[in-house]
Parts: sequence; structure tokens; C-alpha cells
Amino acid sequence: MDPAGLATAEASPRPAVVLPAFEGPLDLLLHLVRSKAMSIWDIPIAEICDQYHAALAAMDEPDLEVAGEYLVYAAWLTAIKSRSLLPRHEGERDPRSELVERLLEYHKVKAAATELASIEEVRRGMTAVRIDPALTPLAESGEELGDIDVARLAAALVDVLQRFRRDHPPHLDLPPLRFSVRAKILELYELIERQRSFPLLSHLLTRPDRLESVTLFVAGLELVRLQVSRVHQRLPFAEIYLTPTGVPLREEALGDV
Amino acid sequence: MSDVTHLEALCEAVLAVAGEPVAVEALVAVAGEGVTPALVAEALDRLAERCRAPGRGLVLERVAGGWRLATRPELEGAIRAFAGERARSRLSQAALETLAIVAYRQPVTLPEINFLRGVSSAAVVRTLLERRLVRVAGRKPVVGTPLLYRTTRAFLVHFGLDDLAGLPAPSEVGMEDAEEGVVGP
Amino acid sequence: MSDVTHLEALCEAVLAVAGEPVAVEALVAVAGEGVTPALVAEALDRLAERCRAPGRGLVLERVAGGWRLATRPELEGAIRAFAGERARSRLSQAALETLAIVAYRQPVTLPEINFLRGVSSAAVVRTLLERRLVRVAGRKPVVGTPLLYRTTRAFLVHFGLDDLAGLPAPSEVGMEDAEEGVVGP
Repeated sequence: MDPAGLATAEASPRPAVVLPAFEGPLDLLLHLVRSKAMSIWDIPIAEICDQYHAALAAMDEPDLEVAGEYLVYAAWLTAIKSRSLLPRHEGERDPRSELVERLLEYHKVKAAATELASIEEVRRGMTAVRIDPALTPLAESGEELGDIDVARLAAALVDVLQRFRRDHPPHLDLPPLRFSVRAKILELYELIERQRSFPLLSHLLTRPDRLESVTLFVAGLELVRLQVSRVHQRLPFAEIYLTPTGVPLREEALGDV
Repeated sequence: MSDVTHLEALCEAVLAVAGEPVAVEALVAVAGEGVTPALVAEALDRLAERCRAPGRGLVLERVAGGWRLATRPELEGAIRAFAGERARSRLSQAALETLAIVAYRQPVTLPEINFLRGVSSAAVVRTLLERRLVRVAGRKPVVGTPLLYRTTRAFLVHFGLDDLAGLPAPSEVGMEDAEEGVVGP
Repeated sequence: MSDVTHLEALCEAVLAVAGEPVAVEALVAVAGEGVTPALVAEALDRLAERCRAPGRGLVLERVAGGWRLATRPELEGAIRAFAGERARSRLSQAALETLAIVAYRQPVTLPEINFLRGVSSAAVVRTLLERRLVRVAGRKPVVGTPLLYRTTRAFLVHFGLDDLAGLPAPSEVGMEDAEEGVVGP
């Protein structure tokens, strides 16, 4: 539906999510650090891993990729923790500083995203004016070359190739008929005459060759058309019985079938 | 702001994006509760009056089916100059498709391009040659020895590529790959 | 009619049919001989001033290096009702974060975006490409030569920016706040 999650709840028929939705492990970590006022230099790893677990459990459908992202972060945090417990050599960086930097960078990204959202809130109410010239209509003249990138080029190629395939469908291979309707009519006629009430559906379903089943079915319809046989079916999808009407089958009536 | 003033702004905005004549009833319907056709008519009168002021480039016209904003007829020359100018700096969908074929299938001939696109592309290829996005690169040694086309240095510069190997596969930019099963002529 | 008055009408008419920002140079080019950029700038000033009058439904704005006529944001409801649209969907949090990264760090690669966000962003980038808010701008000469992304002209229009320098400075978006609030002792 919306794999990239670009549309908002507004455009989606689903009810609002009760849990705060997190964009991922980094987002959840940032949220925990802020909401629980925990020191970024002393993040309780066990608690974070519990929270990650809770976030994964809250997902509607487990997604391996997303679960993997949380696992990578849990492993990374654990590694930082264990390294920070070891004595450090002189001049060696605090292993926690990379985490601090990442959280700060992500915080900046979120702040910028919030800023963009507030601009969008006002601007999405505006529509570009587009009126018709008085006399000559303005031809749709394509796009500014500067606005076209290789992604558009690739998309144009895909358009061309798809259209080409639509206009040049592969040839239909028609194999020669292996069963004749005429032969099957005679075969069915004999069976009906012999059994009086012949279960056509079971017979069709036990044919090893689908083409034979189809030919038999057509033969059954022919017998009904020639009023040689009646057809009964008590319920949809139930057995189809062919019974003789008493009218004999005359071979010359078969014509070209 | 008075009701009519607000209504005048509303009418101008709707007519400016409608792309077709708008009936008074349609304006009444979007104007909200308590707005009568008479009030809308008054607002349209004011809008028409204001458009007649010197320095305005738009006119409000009554046409079949309602009202529309259009450019002042005397300015048609400038509009046409603008349209022409813009067409020159733009690439049509046909040109984009042809450029894509040359880029991904080079060297390629005009008959091959025509075959893939299903329409004659001679004029489009000429435009691309003029825009210096494609160039002639010899002849194909087949019947008729048609010219072979390749993309230019300027093409690579425009798309920020070092070489043709940098062109992304459609799947790399999220397009389903349509390559399989398509053969040349 | 004075030169500037005529020019004002011409600018309004051209901008009204353009449907997108038009550069001053393009207006100078269609205005004919003897018209200077300064004269066009004066005409645009007057046009902007006139649009601010009560009862007008349009605004003249400077975006993406040009000038554009658009409907007033307050009239959104009427425009939407007329077009029969529901509220336009906002960009999602994931899209806004990704767009912010591309905007501030361009050119930037997908692995870099993934690293900064802590989650895979391939699908989001693809949708932003489709919406033409980002574009491919070559490849980064590192292992795997990942594609580089930049924001587009449509991005500038969407967010009402004249150019990238108009992006809010990082300090304006709460960096100090982050230092104090997030970083513990």
C-alpha cells in the first residue's frame, strides 16, 4: 500500500496507532534518553534492549529487516558498554563518544524535519496559478532539461520497453489438437447408454490430460445440444450427471464437429 | 474583511486554478454557508472591474458554462514568445524516450529507435543532435548503412556521470527492470 | 500606459500561464527590446504589492530562483472543495527526515542516509524520487559507487525556498537545545 510510509494517517483508513511510532532503533534510543532523562554517557543497556524487544513485539507483522536493524543497534550498544568498562590507553577516544555524536546528529535531522513539516503545513494550502492564454492554448512542452536526472531517463526507457512489449505480444503457440470432439462424443454416448446416469464431472477430473477433459466437456455440451442427453446438477459445483433422453445419436447429425 | 471582499478573493483563486470555465453555482457551492448566487455575482462584478484597471494582465470573461480568467488578448505576443522560449529549453516526452534509448542502447540507429518506440523519431533525433545530447558515431554496416548515434560528453556532464557505466539499471532507481524479453529488430 | 504599467500586466499574464516559477531573465527576454532587468524587478514589485490588496486571491512569491503566482494559503478549503480533493497528504516523518538529510548534506548517498537515520531508507528515497523532491546527481567515487542524491527545483517550490541558502540554519532548528537537553554530564 505505502511501503515508504510517505502518506500520513490522514490518507490511510487505519486507526491511529496508540504507541508512539518510532522510525527505528536510533529514534527509540533518542526518545528514551530524552523522556527518561537518562545520561547519554551512561545508557542502561539492559533496559534499552528490553525496550527494543517491546518495540518489535508491538509490530503488527514481524519484519526481518526491521528486527535486524534493532539487533544491530543492540549489539553495537553492548559492544560500547563492554569497551567502556575496559581501561583505556592514553589518547584513546571514549567508546561512548560515537554514540553521543550519532544521537546528536539524528537529533538535528529530526529538528530539521520538524522545521520542514511546519513550512509544509502552510504551503500545502497553496496551488500554482495556471490559467489559459486568451487565444492560443499553451502546448504541453515537456520538462526543463535541468529537472531531468538519470532516474527519469531510466524510467523513460522502462516506459518504452513496456509499451514495446504490449504492442508486440509473444506469438501464441497453438499445438495440434490431440483429441477430437467427434471421437469424444461417440465415447461419451456409449458411456451414457451403458450407465444411464453418467457422472461427467468425476470423469473429467480423473482425466490425466487437461486438453482431454476440455474436449470431453465440449462433447457433453454437444450431446445436450443434439437432445441425445439431459444434464442435471443439484447444486453449484456438485456432480454433473448426463442421462440419455432416448433420442439415438445419428452420426450424420455430428456434421463438422 | 467584508463578505464580498472575501468572496472576491475566493472567486479569483478558484478561477485561477480551475483550468475551465466555472459556473456561478459551483462558486456558490464552495463558498460555504449563507452565500447566495447574488453575492457571488457581486463578487464577480468586482473582480471583473478590478481586472480592467491599468497594469492588470488578466481579464474575467463570461463564456459558455460560466466565468473564466484569461490573459489579456493584447498580451498574446508576449505569451507566445514565452511559450516558444520555454519549448526550446525543454525536453518533450518523445525526446526523453529517445534519449533514454540512445543512452542505454548505444550505438543505435534511427530504424532501431523507430522500431522500439513504434513511431518515427527522426525529428526528435534531430532535436537531440541540436541540443548536443547525442552525436553521430559512424554507420552501421547493414543494408542502407544507417547512421549510428551515441550520447555526447555534454550528456555525461549534464547527468553528472563520469562514464556510461555510471548509468543506473532501472532497478537501482526503483523501476522494475523491463529488459528481459525485449529483442532488437 | 507607462512602460512599467504595461510590464506589470505582461508579468502577471506570463506568470499566470506558466504554472511554475519564472526567472527574471525569462521575463526580460519576452518583454521585448529596451526592457532591463531593473524595470522588470520594479514591475514585479508593483505586482506583488497589488496582490496584497484586500480582495485578492493570489500571492506573488519568490521561489526556486524565480517568481510564481499561487493561491493564498487561507483559501485552501475552497480550492480543495472545488477540485473535489480531500486534504493533501503531508509528507511522513520518514520522508521529512530523509528529505532533511538530503537537503542539508547534499550530495548524499543512500548508505549515508541509512547510517544517519539508523534504518534502511531505500523505499523512502524511491518515493521521494517519484515525487520529484530529490534527484540523482551522479555517483560517489567510493567502493560500490553509490548514487548521489540532491534536492530538486520542485523541493524548493514545495518548501517556498528561493535557493538552498534559504534553508533554516541548523542553529535555528535547535542544535543548542540538543546539546543541552540530550547530552548528560
